Amino acid sequence: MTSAREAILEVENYSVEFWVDGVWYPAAIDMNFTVNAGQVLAIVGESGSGKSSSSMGLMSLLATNARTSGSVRVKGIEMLGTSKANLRKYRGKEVAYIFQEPMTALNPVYTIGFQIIETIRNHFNVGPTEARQRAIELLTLVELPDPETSVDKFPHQLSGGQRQRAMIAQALACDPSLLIADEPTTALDVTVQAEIIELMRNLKDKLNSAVLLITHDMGVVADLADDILVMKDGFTVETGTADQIFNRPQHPYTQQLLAAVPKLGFAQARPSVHLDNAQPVLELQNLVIEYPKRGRIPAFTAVKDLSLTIFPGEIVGLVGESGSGKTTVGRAAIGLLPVKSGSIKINGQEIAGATQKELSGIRRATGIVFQDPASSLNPRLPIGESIGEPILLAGLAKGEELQRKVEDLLEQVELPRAYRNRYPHELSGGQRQRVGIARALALTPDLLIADEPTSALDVSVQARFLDLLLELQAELKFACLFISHDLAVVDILAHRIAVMQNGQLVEAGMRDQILKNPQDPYTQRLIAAVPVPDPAVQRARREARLGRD
Amino acid sequence: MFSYIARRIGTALLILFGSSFIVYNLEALSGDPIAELRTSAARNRDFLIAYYTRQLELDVPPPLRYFHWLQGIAGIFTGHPNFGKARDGLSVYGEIAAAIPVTVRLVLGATILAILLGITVGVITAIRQYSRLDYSMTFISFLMFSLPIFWVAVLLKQYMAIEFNNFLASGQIGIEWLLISSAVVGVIVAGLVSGDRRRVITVFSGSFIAAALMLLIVNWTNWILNPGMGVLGVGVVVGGIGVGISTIVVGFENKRVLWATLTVVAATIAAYFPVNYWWSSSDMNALNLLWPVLALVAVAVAAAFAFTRVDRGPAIRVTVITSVFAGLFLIIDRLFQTWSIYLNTDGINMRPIPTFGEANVRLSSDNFWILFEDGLLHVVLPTIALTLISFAGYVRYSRASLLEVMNMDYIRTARAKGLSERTVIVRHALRNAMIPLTTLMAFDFAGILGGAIITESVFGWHGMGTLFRNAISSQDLNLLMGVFAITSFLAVMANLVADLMYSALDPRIRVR
Amino acid sequence: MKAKRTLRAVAVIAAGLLSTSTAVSVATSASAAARSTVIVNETSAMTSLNSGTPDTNLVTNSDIGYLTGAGFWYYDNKPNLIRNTTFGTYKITKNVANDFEVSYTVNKGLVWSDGTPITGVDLLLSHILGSSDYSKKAGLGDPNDGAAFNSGGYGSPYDSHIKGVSLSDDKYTVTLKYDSFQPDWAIFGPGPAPVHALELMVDGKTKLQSAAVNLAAKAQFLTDFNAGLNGSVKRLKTMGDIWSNDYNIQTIDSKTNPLLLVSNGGFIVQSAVANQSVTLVRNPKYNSGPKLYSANPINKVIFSFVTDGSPAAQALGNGEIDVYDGQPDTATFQQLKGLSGVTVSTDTTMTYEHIDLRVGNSAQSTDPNEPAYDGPFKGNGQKARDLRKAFLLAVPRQAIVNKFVAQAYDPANQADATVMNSHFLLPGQAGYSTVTAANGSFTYRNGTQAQRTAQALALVKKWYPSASAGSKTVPIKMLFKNNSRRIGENLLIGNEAAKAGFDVSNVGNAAWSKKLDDPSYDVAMFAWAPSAVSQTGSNANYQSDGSNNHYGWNDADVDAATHALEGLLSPAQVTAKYLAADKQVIGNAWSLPLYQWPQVSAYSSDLKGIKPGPLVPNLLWNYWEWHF
Amino acid sequence: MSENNQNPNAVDAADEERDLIAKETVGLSQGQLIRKRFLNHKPAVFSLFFLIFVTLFVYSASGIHLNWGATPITVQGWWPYTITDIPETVFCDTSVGCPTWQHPFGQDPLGRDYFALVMRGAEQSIVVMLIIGFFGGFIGTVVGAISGYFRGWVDAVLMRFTDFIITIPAIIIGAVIGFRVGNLGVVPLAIYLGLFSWTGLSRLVRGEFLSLREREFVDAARVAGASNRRIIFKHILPNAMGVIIVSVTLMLSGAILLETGLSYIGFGVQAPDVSLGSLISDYQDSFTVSPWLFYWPGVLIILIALSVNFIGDGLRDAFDPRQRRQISRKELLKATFKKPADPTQN
Repeated sequence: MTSAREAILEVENYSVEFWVDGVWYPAAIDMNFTVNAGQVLAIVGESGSGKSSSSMGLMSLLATNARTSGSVRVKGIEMLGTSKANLRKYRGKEVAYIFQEPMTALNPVYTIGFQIIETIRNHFNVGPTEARQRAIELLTLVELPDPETSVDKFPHQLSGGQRQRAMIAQALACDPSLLIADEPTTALDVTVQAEIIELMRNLKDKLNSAVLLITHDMGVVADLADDILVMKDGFTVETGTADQIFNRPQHPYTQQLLAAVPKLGFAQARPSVHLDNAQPVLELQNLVIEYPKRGRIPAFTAVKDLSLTIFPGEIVGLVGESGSGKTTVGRAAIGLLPVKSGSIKINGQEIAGATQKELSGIRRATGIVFQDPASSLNPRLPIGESIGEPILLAGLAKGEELQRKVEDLLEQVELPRAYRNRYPHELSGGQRQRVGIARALALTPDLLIADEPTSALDVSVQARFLDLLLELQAELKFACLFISHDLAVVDILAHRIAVMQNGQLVEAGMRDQILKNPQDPYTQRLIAAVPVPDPAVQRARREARLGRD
Repeated sequence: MFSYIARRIGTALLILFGSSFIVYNLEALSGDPIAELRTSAARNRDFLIAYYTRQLELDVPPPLRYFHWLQGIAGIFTGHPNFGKARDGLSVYGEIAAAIPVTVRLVLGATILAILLGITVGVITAIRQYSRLDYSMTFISFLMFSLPIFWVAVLLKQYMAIEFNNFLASGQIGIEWLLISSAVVGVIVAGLVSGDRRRVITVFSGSFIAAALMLLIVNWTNWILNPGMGVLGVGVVVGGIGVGISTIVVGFENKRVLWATLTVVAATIAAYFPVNYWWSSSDMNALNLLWPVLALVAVAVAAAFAFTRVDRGPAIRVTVITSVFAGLFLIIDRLFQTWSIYLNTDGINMRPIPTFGEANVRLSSDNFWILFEDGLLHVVLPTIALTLISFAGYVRYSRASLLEVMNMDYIRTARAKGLSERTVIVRHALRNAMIPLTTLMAFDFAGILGGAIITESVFGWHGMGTLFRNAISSQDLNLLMGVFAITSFLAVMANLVADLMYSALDPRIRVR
Repeated sequence: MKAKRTLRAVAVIAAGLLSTSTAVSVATSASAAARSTVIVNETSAMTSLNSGTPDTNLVTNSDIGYLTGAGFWYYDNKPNLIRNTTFGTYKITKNVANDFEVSYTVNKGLVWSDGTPITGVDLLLSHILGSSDYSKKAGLGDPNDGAAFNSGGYGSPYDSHIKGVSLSDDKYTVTLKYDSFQPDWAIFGPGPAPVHALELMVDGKTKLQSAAVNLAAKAQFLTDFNAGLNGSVKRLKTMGDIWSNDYNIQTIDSKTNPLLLVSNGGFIVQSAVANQSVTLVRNPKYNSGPKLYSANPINKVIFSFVTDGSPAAQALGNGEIDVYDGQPDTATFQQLKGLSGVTVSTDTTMTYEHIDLRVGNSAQSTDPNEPAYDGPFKGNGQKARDLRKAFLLAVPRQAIVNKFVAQAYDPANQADATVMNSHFLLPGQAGYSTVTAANGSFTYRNGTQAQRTAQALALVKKWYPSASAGSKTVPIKMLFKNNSRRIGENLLIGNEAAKAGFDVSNVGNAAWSKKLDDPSYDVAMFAWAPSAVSQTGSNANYQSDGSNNHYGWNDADVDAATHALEGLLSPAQVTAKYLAADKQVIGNAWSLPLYQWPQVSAYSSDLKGIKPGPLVPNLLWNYWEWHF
Repeated sequence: MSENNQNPNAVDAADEERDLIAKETVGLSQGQLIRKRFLNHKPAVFSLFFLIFVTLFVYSASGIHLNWGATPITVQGWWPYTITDIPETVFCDTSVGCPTWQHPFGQDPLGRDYFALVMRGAEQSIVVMLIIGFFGGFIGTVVGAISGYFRGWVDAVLMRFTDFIITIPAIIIGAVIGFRVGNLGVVPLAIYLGLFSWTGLSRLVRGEFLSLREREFVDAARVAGASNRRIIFKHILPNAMGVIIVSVTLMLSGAILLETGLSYIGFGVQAPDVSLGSLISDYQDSFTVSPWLFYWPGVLIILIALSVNFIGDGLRDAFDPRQRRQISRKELLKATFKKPADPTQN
């Protein structure tokens, strides 16, 4: 057993570089930090900051085109430049990793039990029965339901949260001194995320392990971290205790980062814009949507009996976790999915059962921004063409005039006019998402459907994007169905909020009413699970939760 | 599952119905079955023309004739299929039944060899991606991809049969060949290691000298004319293989498995004389080859049980594979011993490597080993030719597949768990990389019966390919359709088997 | 026994310890005995022991039949019809109008391989196999609709002219009665068949039987045969089924019914592996033909089946086969020549290449909508005759023959090869020089080719004054199979004829045989392949209603001369008729022969006595003379 | 499934590296990118130039002959002999028709110039290869695109049709064409073979379409009012082009072996026209006597197929850069270091 304050991981002058086409590009530069037993160090940064590469490089897990330098000591033993055999002795046993996406990080052709047993038997001389017993214990420890049977399940037979629990069980298999958790909760729903964070904290306390937490989510950091290291472009921007960083950030970047994080319940008031006698822009009545049986996949009802109305100039936030059917609603609202029963009206016109021709007419009044900016723009088309396509197909403009309109739209979303000829891969994620908005707004729609438009963006980019959206909305007065899993984001934008679970609308109402006084237990759980980027608040909430239990 | 298979077979039958109809009519349109007769000077030509018109139903339009044929085939459901008669008067059923084993003999070995070698080389090149070895194997596999087999076959026959047989007159390797072969060995071994230039040169010269010495010893002992391994040779080779396999599968550290493997080697050495004595008896037959191998396998299982308490699975795997190799080398050693006798028999006259056919028709011996050796030697050239060609595909596919898998997250997980690189590759990467390859294998095996048309023609074998070709050139519809029915059925079935194998190997996919 | 076992053990241990030991000769004794086995290459596999059905009438089957059966005659390498007097004699016994009789007598004392004597009864099966009348009368079915005996012999002149068969009292002589004189009477003769074995198989026997049983079976056959003359015979029907089907086997081993293998030739079939080989061994009871060579004899003949020419040549070089014959191209020939220990001999076959010009639509054509031939060679007008003559003059026959006969074996060979100049006789046959001296072929061999081509151009210019070398004035569509030889010939003809103002198409056709009657072709080039020496053999080609006359040829003189050939003539008379017909054929410029097909035989130099012959069974004809 | 909550924001190490690589490609269009990556593949570039050279060489040598109806178009090549010329056979020491300055590839037994024959054969093989590639590629793409895009019963029917075509052996096609239209030349044969060799490609394209049609930009196009045709041709097809080009290239090298193989056993190109396969078949026996008659056609087949294969490999690398390049020692030594601006300094 390691003593409470022993330094488990000591990193000095540590750098990671990647070889690309004859040039070494640094991913992490000159890092210095120490993690002690029972302590959580969080490395925070946005995409491209090098936080992930640096954590992989600690145990030489990077591809061969990467090189590391400096010193990494685990329990005083140097890890960089040590023999492969020695490295293997430490991997898994002293230093265990938890990866972001357990679906791909677990081998799909072996049961989780096999993979845990393999880890155990790789480091300890124990028989298979014993190891299996230990695996079941571990699965019990990580609170996987029914560990006796789960041990023989394949990864694809478990849910996302269960998979991550199995992943953690595997990481804990050899009682490691150091746990490196690389975005352990990012792929999970908020409620599940809360459970996993809870689990990690408990385990850390129980096992007295050192934890290196890599994340972009300030809420998670606030919940778990003792110390924080902020990274940007490979450089360490600032280090300090959680309290220091959250409450007294020194570096402007840290301040900016914290400012960009949306905080639930701190948004400006959004008075209702809804006029009683106005015709709703979007009206869903008893909507049922079913994915039909395709080949061997049975039919699946994604949306059940849902009614929702959006009035002109109003932003309605549709919130739910994965599988709740919120995206399905959004796609059905512009006629991308067939309606099983019920009705969808846009400006009073029925979409359900509309012909292709009618649909294209109705669609001129709508626009949609998709979730993944990487996938929503055709990589083979210059973005100007993507933006101009709706205008061209609507026959509103072509040639010179079209180009001018496209440039105007680009300007509107604060992108240089010359970007018209660029390809999607040349733009950053935030820029691509702006292009997505420009395209959605090309026909000046009455209704904008935004399907998780910020979930792929870094917080600072997200903040600017949300500002832009608010400005545009204020200017153009379109109604908006804003679909998101992130209550804090919805909080900033929405006049009204609707909450979905398992295809059903569990609660809808004015923003403050939902956030401050939720009625439905699911909504309550959802709100309680949202991590708040403030260690003190988080601690209070945690204690409140514990008290409640 | 059952209903799934039934449904698939139903669809397959419909497809076969359609394609057989098309093929029948295409072929019926493609020529004049009695062309020869039209310019024949036979006195009773008119009678013969009338005879064939009646016999081949030439007066019935082909689409209608097809249904006559189909009627016969449909007998398969009642257990009395009628494939009709070929134009040479023999039953199509009989001809196909005779041709299938021939083709299987021709292609099976080559296919298995191509799969084993191809996947091995593919895996090695993937692991050593962008090494000299990888580059040269890539080039070689592309070259093989581009080789016309009919062209290669002629070269093979000239240089590996005729010239080799000429060489056997002396059996002494000339100095130029000695140097060239040693250099080739050196280059290959040097290609396998990685490292700086000095290391490569050292390895090259070492292996060059070793190979040259080996060849000198071969010359000195006249090994080529009187080969043999002896009890010592068998022991050393099998021992090496056993240790190698146990290192790959469980790692050298696992002493228990190593001891079990060495027990198998010891058993092989102990069995050497009794088995050879038994095999020398005059009533030797093919089945007797099997018993010693089975006995060794039994020893292997027992040894694995005796030496290991836990993890018997891998241990048994190691020892059993070793024991199979041991049996194989006992047989190879015995074949080596037979070599000089074989060379000196009347039918061989020191020209052992044949250029055509399935067996030496002149061989009058009824000695099992002579006949066995003869059969094997006849397979040599076609097997080399076929292996050369299909080997390349497996190299490319397995390399690409493994590289793809090696980029997967779970490989990183496996490394992060502290698993050795061997375990990461063998257990985690290979297993996943093999899944897409099963489709390729299933189709290759299905292609066995229909595929080797050119090879059979070049090497004068009388298998399905020759039947097919003869049927086309002599307008023998019944024969053609018989062959077609078999091969296309297999092709469609391969599709099904590939899907079933896929779902067996990948737990994510379940057929319903 | 025990000593042998000990020796075996010692050998095994020695071999095991000394890896380079040679002491393992215990298992088999290597025999270095003198060679006595011959391996002959066949290009197709054996499909039946009976080559008499249309389906099984393959060269391989009949070659095996030749070695296992002897009859009244055989062809030598001249080819002359040789009487096999060891087997028996035959002669014309009566030749008056509407009554022509030939008698065949089997020598006494001859036996089948199972020891059963050969008598005239054994000749009677031939009648069943050749006479539709008998087949119908005996209830075996009309051969035109399918008979019990699926014989390929029906429909021949024998079938249409035979009146009856009689067996002498001593049962050794069979007399055939025809309704008229048969010019090819000699080769219509009956061959012996082991009828007792067939009868035994009708009874379901699967083993060789005792002499008495065999004789009884033979008597039974005579009874059946006679009964068949008057009415339906069930046993014969069964026999027909056996004869048609049971001999169709590819594999012969200890399970094969030995009754199927009963024969009277120098060799008997011992074993066969499907699609690979047939092994024949000496027939110890053989006395039906010329005596087998006694010193260094051949004890075993193995037919090995290699379907492609190329592997066969390589196999010969590798010592895998001993005898090879075929029609190789230069390459194969050169390769064979390059082999050591192999004798290569070149020869000609009876098949000959020729070129035919169309005059009108085919007499054989059945299509009423067929357009009339309207090419440059149409009809018998002077213009057509001149153009035909011009075309034939422009055919560089000597160049073609040099290329495809002389240089086919040795491209460096500059000697002129023999151009064939008669449509009725092959070079070397009796009367050939007489016929060629006067049949008008001189025009086509007089002077140099350049001179003949100049004549041709002059003839063309007569009708097309604008014609000149390369003017392509007269387009000619030529029919030929697109194999390399014909393509080469076509190129040579096309290049030369172009100098006379012709434009010859150069596209061959794989389906050429179906297009012989197609009037869109002006010229056809292919080969006739006679299977026997016969004085009427060419009649069908040139008679105005001849079945092989595809070009609308019609000449009364030709018809008269060829009809005369159907009677009994002296050799001199035959030659005269040939000359009369040939003169007209060439005079009308219908056709010109080119050359006899070359063939090459290659065999192990150790093998002596091989004399390749032009007719099937080619070089096997004198197998009894073969030896090492 | 309907929703995906995965947060691509959370980059892992591989993504970070990808971002680094992306820095290199700013300012390049997709086409330029692919070209750049292809040009980095030295063997492929060399093969491409070689193939172009061989094609030009072959065609310019023997000229172009098109049998279009009554007026065949003929352009003379620079080589003095054609395959119908029969010049005098040249004799040499040990053999006849051996290579000379006049006849660099020797002469065949008939005396024809072998260089002309081989050039003609290569010309045929290239034509067949390209036609099979074109038809196979076209049909495979259309069938795959339609069944992948529309799915449902259209897909089921087309895929069963594909299964059906797979069972029909190419040799039958060769035999039928050889017999029926053998004298029409090589083009009909190639077209028919092309009509039957698209099955593999159609499955690939179908798979590609099935996955691409789920991409959000397709939905975006649909919302923008694009028709099915526009979506298929403007949006999905360009993105599937990589797969199509790569597998058509591989189809080409298969096609040349198919054609020569068929011709070798007599079911392909019919005489008097020649193919590299039929030349080998005709002169394989000359191997020991006149090896030049045997070697040249084989070498040409190998060179053409080999360069096509390398080009395919290069294209694959260009279109699918997933398989990371590994660095050689030399490259490591040459590599420079690029230091980014330190944000802590501003």
